[in-house]
Amino acid sequence: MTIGLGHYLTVAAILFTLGILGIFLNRKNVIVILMSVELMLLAVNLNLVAFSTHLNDLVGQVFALFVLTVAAGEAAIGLAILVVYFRNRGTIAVEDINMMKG
Amino acid sequence: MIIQALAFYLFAAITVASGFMVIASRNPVHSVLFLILAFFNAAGLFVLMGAEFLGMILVIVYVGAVAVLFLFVVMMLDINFVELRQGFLQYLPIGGLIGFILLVELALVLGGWVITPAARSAGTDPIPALDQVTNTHALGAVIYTKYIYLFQGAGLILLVAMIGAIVLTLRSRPGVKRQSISEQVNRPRGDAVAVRKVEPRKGI
Amino acid sequence: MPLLSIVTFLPLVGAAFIFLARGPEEIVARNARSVALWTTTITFLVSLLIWLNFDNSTAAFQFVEKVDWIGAGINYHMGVDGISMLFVILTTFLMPFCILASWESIETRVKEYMIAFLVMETLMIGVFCALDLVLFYLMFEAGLIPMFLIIGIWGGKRRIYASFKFFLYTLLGSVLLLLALLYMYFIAGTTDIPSLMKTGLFSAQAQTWLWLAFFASFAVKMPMWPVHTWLPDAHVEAPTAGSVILAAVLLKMGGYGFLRFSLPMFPIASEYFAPFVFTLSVIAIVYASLVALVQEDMKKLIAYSSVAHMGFVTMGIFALNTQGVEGAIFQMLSHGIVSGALFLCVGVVYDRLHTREIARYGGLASNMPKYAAVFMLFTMANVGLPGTGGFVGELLTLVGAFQANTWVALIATSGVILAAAYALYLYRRIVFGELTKADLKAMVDLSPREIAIFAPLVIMTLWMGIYPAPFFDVMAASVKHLLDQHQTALAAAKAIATAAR
Amino acid sequence: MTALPALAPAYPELWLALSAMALLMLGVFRGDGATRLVSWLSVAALAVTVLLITMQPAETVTTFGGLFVVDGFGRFAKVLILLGSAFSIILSLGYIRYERMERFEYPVLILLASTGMLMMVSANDLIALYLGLELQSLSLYVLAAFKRDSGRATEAGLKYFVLGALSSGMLLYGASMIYGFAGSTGFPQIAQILSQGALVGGQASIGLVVGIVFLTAGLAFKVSAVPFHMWTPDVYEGAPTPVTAFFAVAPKIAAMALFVRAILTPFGEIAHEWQQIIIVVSALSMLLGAFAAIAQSNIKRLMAYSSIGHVGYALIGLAAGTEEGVRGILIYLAIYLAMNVGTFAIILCMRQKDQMVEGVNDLAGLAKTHPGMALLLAAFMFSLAGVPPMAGFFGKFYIFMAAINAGLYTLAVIGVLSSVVGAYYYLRIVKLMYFDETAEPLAKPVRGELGAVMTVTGLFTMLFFIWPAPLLSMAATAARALFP
Repeated sequence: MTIGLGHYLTVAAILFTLGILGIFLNRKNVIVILMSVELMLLAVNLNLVAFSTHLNDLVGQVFALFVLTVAAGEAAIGLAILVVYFRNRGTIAVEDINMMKG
Repeated sequence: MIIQALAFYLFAAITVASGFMVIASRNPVHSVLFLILAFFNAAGLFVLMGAEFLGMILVIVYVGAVAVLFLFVVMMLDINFVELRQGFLQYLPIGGLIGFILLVELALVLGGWVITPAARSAGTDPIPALDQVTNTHALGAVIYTKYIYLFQGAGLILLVAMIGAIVLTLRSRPGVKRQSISEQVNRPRGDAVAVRKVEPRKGI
Repeated sequence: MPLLSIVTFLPLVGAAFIFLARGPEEIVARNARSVALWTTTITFLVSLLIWLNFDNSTAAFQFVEKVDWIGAGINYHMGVDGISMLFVILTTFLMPFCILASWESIETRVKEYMIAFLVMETLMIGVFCALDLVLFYLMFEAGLIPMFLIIGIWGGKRRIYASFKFFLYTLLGSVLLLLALLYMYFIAGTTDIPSLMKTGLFSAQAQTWLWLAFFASFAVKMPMWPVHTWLPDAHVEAPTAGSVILAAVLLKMGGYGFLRFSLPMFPIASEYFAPFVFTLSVIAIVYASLVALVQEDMKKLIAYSSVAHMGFVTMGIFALNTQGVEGAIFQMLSHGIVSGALFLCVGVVYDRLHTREIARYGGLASNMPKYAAVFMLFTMANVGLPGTGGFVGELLTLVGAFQANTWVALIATSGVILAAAYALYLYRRIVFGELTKADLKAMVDLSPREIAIFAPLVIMTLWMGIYPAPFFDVMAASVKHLLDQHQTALAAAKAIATAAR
Repeated sequence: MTALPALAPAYPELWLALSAMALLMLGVFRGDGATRLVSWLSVAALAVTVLLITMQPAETVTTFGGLFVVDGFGRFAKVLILLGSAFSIILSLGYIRYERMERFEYPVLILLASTGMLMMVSANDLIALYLGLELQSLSLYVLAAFKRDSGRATEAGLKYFVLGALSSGMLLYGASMIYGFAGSTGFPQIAQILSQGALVGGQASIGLVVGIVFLTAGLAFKVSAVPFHMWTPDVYEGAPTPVTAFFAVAPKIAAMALFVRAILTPFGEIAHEWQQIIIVVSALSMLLGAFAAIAQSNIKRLMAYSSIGHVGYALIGLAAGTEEGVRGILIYLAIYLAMNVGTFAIILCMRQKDQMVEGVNDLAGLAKTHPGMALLLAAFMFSLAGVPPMAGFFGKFYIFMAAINAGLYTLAVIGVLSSVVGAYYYLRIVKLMYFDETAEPLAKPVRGELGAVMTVTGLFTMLFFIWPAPLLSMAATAARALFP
């Protein structure tokens, strides 16, 4: 029972699906949506590192490193927007919007 | 070998389970904690794959910074979480269906994956053997040379994140007392101390 | 000297002058009117130079100008032959009358009105002079903008509905033309019309599709049954001069398009679709005449009569013989003048009473004798009475159609009778009868300005009826060339078909 | 030691990034009072960048180990992007003062976003693509929420952020699959591997196809093509108007250029794998843009749907996948830039009694009160509808030419028919301005620079037909660079 590329890709695929599901299921709760995005990015990183090991190529890890960096920045901006939104509205529910119709 | 497999299954199972709990738990504080757990175990998977540096970074950056930031926001904002849960069940059937289809498709893809030899030989930066060069060293050797462009670009992104966070959330409130060290230090003696002649037995 | 460009862009110069005019509204309006009148008159006089210098003996394009424009085979290419030259003259001839007709009836936003008309004139002349498909399309489509504004701003009660219908119908027709044009460019590597006219460029199957795409555009513009419904609305709501331009020039673009593109470029498809066009034309003639009979609105009645007359034109064109094609061209010219004049006649009484309802009128013969006489002449021309321009065209198209298909000609002849019925019925209800209503009694006869408008039109109508030879001389060579080319192309196609068998 | 990479090809980007930082410092030390100065200096910095780009040699150069490519295609797109950024800074000058959001970070963020866009356009590698995209997106998220005291703006920012992050995630997942199954992240390397027989029986491996699908979905989000367009109307409506103007031009052009390069360079060989997707996306975008806009009463929302439709037209060029198609896209984008900047300049003039208004009906009777503005807006509307002789017609003309040459007849027919439907709602605005009367006319336009911007773009739109050759030949040269 050797653990190969496929195993890691499967874990990543499940995590990615969970991330997308989290976005669609928690349509009101922005914080959980942000966390779901983090899950998706984690899945991508798993993918990249798995491919990197399998292909014996460092580029995948470099890519993953930058994804990590950007994800941190993204989280910061996202939470900042969330905070100003909460200050204006007193809630973080996104669907609570009657000002603009989709 | 068997230990490696066991370790993989342990880490993978916990990662997936806590990933599920992130989106399913009722309390966002719990979500954040499960997110941290997921990150820890993903770091374990990274180490299993030989990407030690990324594993460590994942713990430091995500657990140390991002997750704490999340926790901070969750605790700071006084949010009524009960109403936010509404709609979860409402979307569950359709969402579950979409997720299931997506997963099946991905599984099909991964089941039939073929990496051609051409792709295997395409890599430009082979990973050096771990007993000669550590993973951290190998990454560092390319990031600051070959990928300097990306490194600088990432720096710009962090700059934008910083500007953005400040622009959006920093407010100068009038009437708040602040400490200004330079003002304190530079205050001339005359402002702070007044020498009075005190008459004996009289007080001021 | 680039005569065609001068004629085409002279109105734009006038428009620019009016655009730059500043000052109190009344003075600007007065200046705008006179500048527009002068511009259109000078344009007409200059355009006469084209006719004077025109060489009747050749079918080639004359006064050709070719300048690099977009590149890659798309050039600014202008020129006229015996077919298009007359339409240019028709346009420039009618424009001064349109300006005169709007002299008093347009009171608001005169400056914009005159600019719109002058721009419109440039685009109309451009359509007939363009020898490049892209240039043609540009002028053809751009004409929608000023016409849309003319109907929408200065039109009647339902002007917004009418203007939208006009714009969208025409646009819908012509976007397919655009795709066909691009396909032709792709095959031939150029959009130069003379080069595209060379036979054998397009396979029979391609011709079918291209013909249909062009047909969609021209049929709407013409308009042919069943896509004619925009015309009555647009005519009724447009101001008088707008109706004149619509009926006299814009409708002719469709017929011109058939002659310029469909016949020479897609001869096989034209032959193949001729019965289809015949059917639609005959339906148009009979149906539109019947509908015209029951109209209560003067303009609507004339609009439907236009649809019927255009049916004669398409029938003549697709008869594909000399009489048919020459008759169709002549019919377009005479209809341009006659229908324009009829709309002006409606405009005369509309300016006085502000209604176009036929029932409101009656007995005008007693207090407006001059008007009655003029109206009578144009009604007769509309019916196609010998001695007027209408007769020559209708007769020739019928003769042409008779050679091509007896039944078609036979049914179409009934259209002539119906035309007599609705036109005379209209005339009787307006001009004859008791003059009872007080406001009608107060109406005065034609003013000198109106006489000045009608006199040249009367002369033209009679001239075209009595001595039409100069017009036929101009077009003869070009029509002959067109038909010869058509026959050669058909023969070549048949030869290929038999060889293949 | 490794030699320093050649910096000369990246001078424009370096200059822009450095000047953004310098202006940030200037703003920090001078305070918010210096916003106007910082704005004008930003415009100057953008102008210098354009100059630097035009001074670059004509050939294709790569640097930074092949991560960064400079070619004619990129230069053309970059100039358009920089013009869009410069125009939107100028447009914002009056607005941010009026709406009390005059903070010096605004132009600085636009500069940083522009830097990101230039990086996107020059990206020759999936990692470089991602970083450029994120630099741009993060700046845009902040700009959308820049009016932080307004509920609508922050809501727009939040929505944009959530959907943008989702799309980035999808794009990344696709990128990771492509990396895994092609073995490299560099575009030319991927193309080389694919041509060397990484295809299994003439087909790309299914993992690669899934990667392409996810990548396309992520990019479609960024250009706001159907079915990933949901965020556009809300964000366009909610964001401050100059930010909307910026969103409608520069990022869209950048994303479109990136889309073209990221699809055509690596996957040009396997067009059959992705062409169908692009065709469907393009057709749906055109149709939705045409039909959904009819019912809109807010002009910013209307422009949002209009932009969705226009993306659909531009994507026809990509679906063709030919040099002509790319040329069509570039011409289309250049003209689109002028039309949209002009339209938004006019929207920014819409004021009643010291209050910004955004209703389409507020334009009623404009021809009487502001004849010049009405004429320009009418020209823009006819141009957006693609009626000749306005510039917009030529954009569509070259797009459809590419479609016909590539044999995409159905798509071309859908395109022209939806342009007729689209013409309806553009005409509605002309109708309001020219045919209707108003009870409450708009206030006089306040700022000179808005007038200047709308006049320049308006003249370009109206008079483009007289001498179109320069732009056309530039676009043709630029497109050729992508097909060596």
